[in-house]
Amino acid sequence: MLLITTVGGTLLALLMDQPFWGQGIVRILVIAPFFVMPTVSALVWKNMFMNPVNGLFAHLAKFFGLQPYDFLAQAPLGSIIFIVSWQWLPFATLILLTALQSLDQEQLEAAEMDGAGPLSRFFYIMLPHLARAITVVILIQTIFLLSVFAEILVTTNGGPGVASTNLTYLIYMQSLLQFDVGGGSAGGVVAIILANIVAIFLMRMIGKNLEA
Amino acid sequence: MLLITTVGGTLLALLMDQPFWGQGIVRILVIAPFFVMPTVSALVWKNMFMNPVNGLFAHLAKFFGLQPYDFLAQAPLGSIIFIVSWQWLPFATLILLTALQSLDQEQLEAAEMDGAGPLSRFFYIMLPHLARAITVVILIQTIFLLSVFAEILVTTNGGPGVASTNLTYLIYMQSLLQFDVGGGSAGGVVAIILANIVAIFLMRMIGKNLEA
Amino acid sequence: MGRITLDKVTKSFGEVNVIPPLDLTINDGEFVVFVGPSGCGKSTLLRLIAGLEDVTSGQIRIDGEDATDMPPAKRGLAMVFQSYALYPHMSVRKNIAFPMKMAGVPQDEQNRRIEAAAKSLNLSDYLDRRPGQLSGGQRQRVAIGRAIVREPSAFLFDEPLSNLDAALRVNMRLEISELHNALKTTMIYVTHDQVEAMTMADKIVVLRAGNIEQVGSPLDLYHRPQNEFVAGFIGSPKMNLIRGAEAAKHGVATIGIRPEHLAASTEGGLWQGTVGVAEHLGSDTFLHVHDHGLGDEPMTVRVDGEMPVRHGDRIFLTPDESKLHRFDKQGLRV
Amino acid sequence: MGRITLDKVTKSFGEVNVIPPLDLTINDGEFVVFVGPSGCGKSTLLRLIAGLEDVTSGQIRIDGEDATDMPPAKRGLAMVFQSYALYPHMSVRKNIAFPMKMAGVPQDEQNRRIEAAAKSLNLSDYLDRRPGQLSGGQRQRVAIGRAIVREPSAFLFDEPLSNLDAALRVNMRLEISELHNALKTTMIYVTHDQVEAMTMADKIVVLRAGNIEQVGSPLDLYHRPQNEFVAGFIGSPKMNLIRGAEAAKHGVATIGIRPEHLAASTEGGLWQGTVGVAEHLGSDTFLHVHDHGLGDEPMTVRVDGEMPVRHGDRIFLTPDESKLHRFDKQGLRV
Repeated sequence: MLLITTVGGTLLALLMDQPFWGQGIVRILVIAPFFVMPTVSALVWKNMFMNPVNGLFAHLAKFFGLQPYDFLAQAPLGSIIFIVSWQWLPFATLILLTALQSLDQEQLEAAEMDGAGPLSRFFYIMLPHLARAITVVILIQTIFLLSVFAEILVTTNGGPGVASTNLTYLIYMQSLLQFDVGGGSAGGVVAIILANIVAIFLMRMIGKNLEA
Repeated sequence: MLLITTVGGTLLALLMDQPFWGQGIVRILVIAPFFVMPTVSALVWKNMFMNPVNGLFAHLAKFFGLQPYDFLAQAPLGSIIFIVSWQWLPFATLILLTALQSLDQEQLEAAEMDGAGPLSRFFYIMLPHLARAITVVILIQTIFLLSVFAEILVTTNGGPGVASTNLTYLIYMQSLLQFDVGGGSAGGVVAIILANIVAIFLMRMIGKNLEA
Repeated sequence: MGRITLDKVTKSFGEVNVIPPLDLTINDGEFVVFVGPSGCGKSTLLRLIAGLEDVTSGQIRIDGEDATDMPPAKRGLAMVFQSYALYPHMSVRKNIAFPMKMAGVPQDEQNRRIEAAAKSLNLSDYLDRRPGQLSGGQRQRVAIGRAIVREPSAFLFDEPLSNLDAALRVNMRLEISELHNALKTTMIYVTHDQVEAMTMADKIVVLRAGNIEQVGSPLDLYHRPQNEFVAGFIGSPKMNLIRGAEAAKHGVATIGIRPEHLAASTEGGLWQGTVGVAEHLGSDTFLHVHDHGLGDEPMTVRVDGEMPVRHGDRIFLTPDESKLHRFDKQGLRV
Repeated sequence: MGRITLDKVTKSFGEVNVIPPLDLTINDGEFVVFVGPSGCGKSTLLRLIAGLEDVTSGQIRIDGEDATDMPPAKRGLAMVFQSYALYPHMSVRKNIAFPMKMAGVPQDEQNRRIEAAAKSLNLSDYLDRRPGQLSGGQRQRVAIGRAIVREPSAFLFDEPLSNLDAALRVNMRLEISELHNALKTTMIYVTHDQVEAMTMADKIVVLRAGNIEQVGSPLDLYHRPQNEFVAGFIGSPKMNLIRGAEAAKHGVATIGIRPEHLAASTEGGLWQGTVGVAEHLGSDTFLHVHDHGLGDEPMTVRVDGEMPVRHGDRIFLTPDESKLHRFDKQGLRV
């Protein structure tokens, strides 16, 4: 689930980068969802778009003569991935956009003079330049996705079954809903260790960035 | 609550900056809490440190012959502020540290030659240089603190009464626990607007940063 | 072949007209330098020729063929950028090979050309390094190497030496001149430094505000500047320009005399003044003379070898009448 | 007063010995230039004098008083940094006032000094701007203004002109020289550019790897370089150094002849070779002569005015015997 979200988000952000170069207002609109609180966004999605009776998607589906689809019940994991991606896409976009803008324009022009078409320029010049930024995005998202909590609680409550339960939610359930404090704490320690392993990689990256 | 946390965090981070210059390992340790998931951190604090029976603080208090203190029950707001500050301090530290390192060393040396002591250097050279970074930190924290959700749920469940309830938690309670979807949605919209007003200021800042 | 013709070329950025209609012919094998103060449009002109900017109107012909709407890669020109514009994630070898890879040159041929370029540019030992591990001069050479292997019909240089220090700049200047002597390929070189222009060019194009002020060989420009701007821009130290009564004696608005065409003496002469700063270089002495009554600017005099004068000394100056430049009210040569 | 004495000063960074024991005396009112290739320790030496670095051993005396352990502000020296080091959030006026504010100078006196400095540096119109709104040359002047108002016993300049372009550099060089003529204050100036050193200095200190290679006036260094390093470093273009059989004829390991002391002729002379690159500056012509049989390096010749030779022409060179420099095996002057 984490991998799908991050890779998907990264690719989408990369594609989205192209037309937005330097267009301030569009940029703010794109970045806005990032500042919407997780709980709020989950609620909004749940009630306004995906609700099988009153949701916008249901209305749309009806409009096209299709059966309304109870997204959260039928495809809980897919829905959550969709919501979380929607929230994190701007973050990836912002970081990759900054990275792209730091690319020396003369390098692109040199490649153009050297006979590289738009596709070659993207693969030979831009992608290597973005490599580090992409890694940072993936790492940061991994850490935060480990703790996607609010969305799960509000939308699916971990269900049906454990189909959309992740580590954080598991800890929450263990320790508070089932009052198994020991198991919860153990899970918490595991989570901290996991997060810190990723964090160490991330710090190394940022350290390299600061040096460069 | 928001103001106390952010200003407190900022000042603490500024003080913490000084000794950590360039010391990689110390830096990682300082930044680690930032990557611990909110739920986990809240749980750890609740059960391991502040629990009146088994918590570390209770043991400490007993060791000094004092009455164990049930932090979360007696001072819910203070405890939450403490936990959240502990989580966000590294973030402020990281941003301010980067800003400090971007300060031209020759400017400090010039001020030293000009007869400015350490205190004058801090107020006349460093603080103006950090002004923008401090604003960014305050804005970002404001946005995220609006949505401190997990901590509240896990530690105090918004209580006692509504002493530690903030906007996000209010929405959660309204819409899910009391099944008042309308009120919850309204709250959600208010929250989104609030966040976006702050976000616009933030974007302007970042925009200026990119230009400079 | 590398004959480039610009025919009534103009360029506007929005409302701003950067280059008014401009005609220019660059012959095959020539070393042409575009020189002018910053903002004079010299880089824009080079980028128009390269195809990195589109012309607003007019025609660019390369070897007689209309290249106005050709993409940059098809024009057969190679460019060396001010920032070198090397690809930081590729080794020197891959950097040099990149244009050939894009053009689909066979691997054997690629290797042959890389070896030849690396040898002639003293880069053979660095082929497997990254650009980040090289010094400024070496990066410059890699950028030139990347241009050479394309075997272009003309090289375009955009202020290639401006990021190097003084000593290295002199060396690279010589290397580029030697490269031109060896390859005999057309080269177009943009700089704001008139010394670079004078030492390297077959033909100098002096630009100001997008207009061509004068086109000619370095010695043409030195001996017969067409106007005051060229007179003041070419030559180091700058020509002394004198207005007012003294110029009126010669029947013109302004007279100009180069520092090396003024004779200095402590005994007597046509003009007199006091020595301000005296720069003793050993091979020459430059005197900056104040209070000469000919204007507000100090006059500069060049004396061969040494002259034992100090700050505040009285000095007499006599111009070489045959080397006097005369300009009318519009600043044009008389 | 501004007499600075360095007595057996050394500086190590960890294990690396940057400055071996070094003695130097700078007299009151002198313009001293530290010059040398990058990494020679010239900036470190300046920072030791400023007090921004601590000496490892030895003593620094300012006007006879031991200043070795004094904090920078107490030494009465003012420094102009390479990056100018202006305070970006303060106006020009506040920048200039800052050292006086720190020293507690009364407001009236502050204003008087600011006005005087701004007037002499042509900054009066810019006092309320921020440094970010100024050009490079103006920023440079603000940095100098901030130094002047402190009325220091000596000015320290750390490569102050390296961020300016060629034309502006020549102007600022003159302005700093004029400032020294006007103030008569001790100035210590660090640069890697030997032309700046030659034109500005009363006394040049040539450094290599932390060692003083030679101390002397510009003309001392030009006429009597103590060793091959100084001979090659001072003078532009560089001195031609010839080793082997030709030098043996003079009974030494190396002989050196400056480009301006070689006579060039197309008819006949002592040595012969072919012209490589010919740089025609108008006032002079620099010829780079290859295949002269005297070594691998091309010889450089300076000819006054013009000489109508081209790439590949045969040319004869005759050195002025009285201007020949002779060096032994250790590279020391004989």
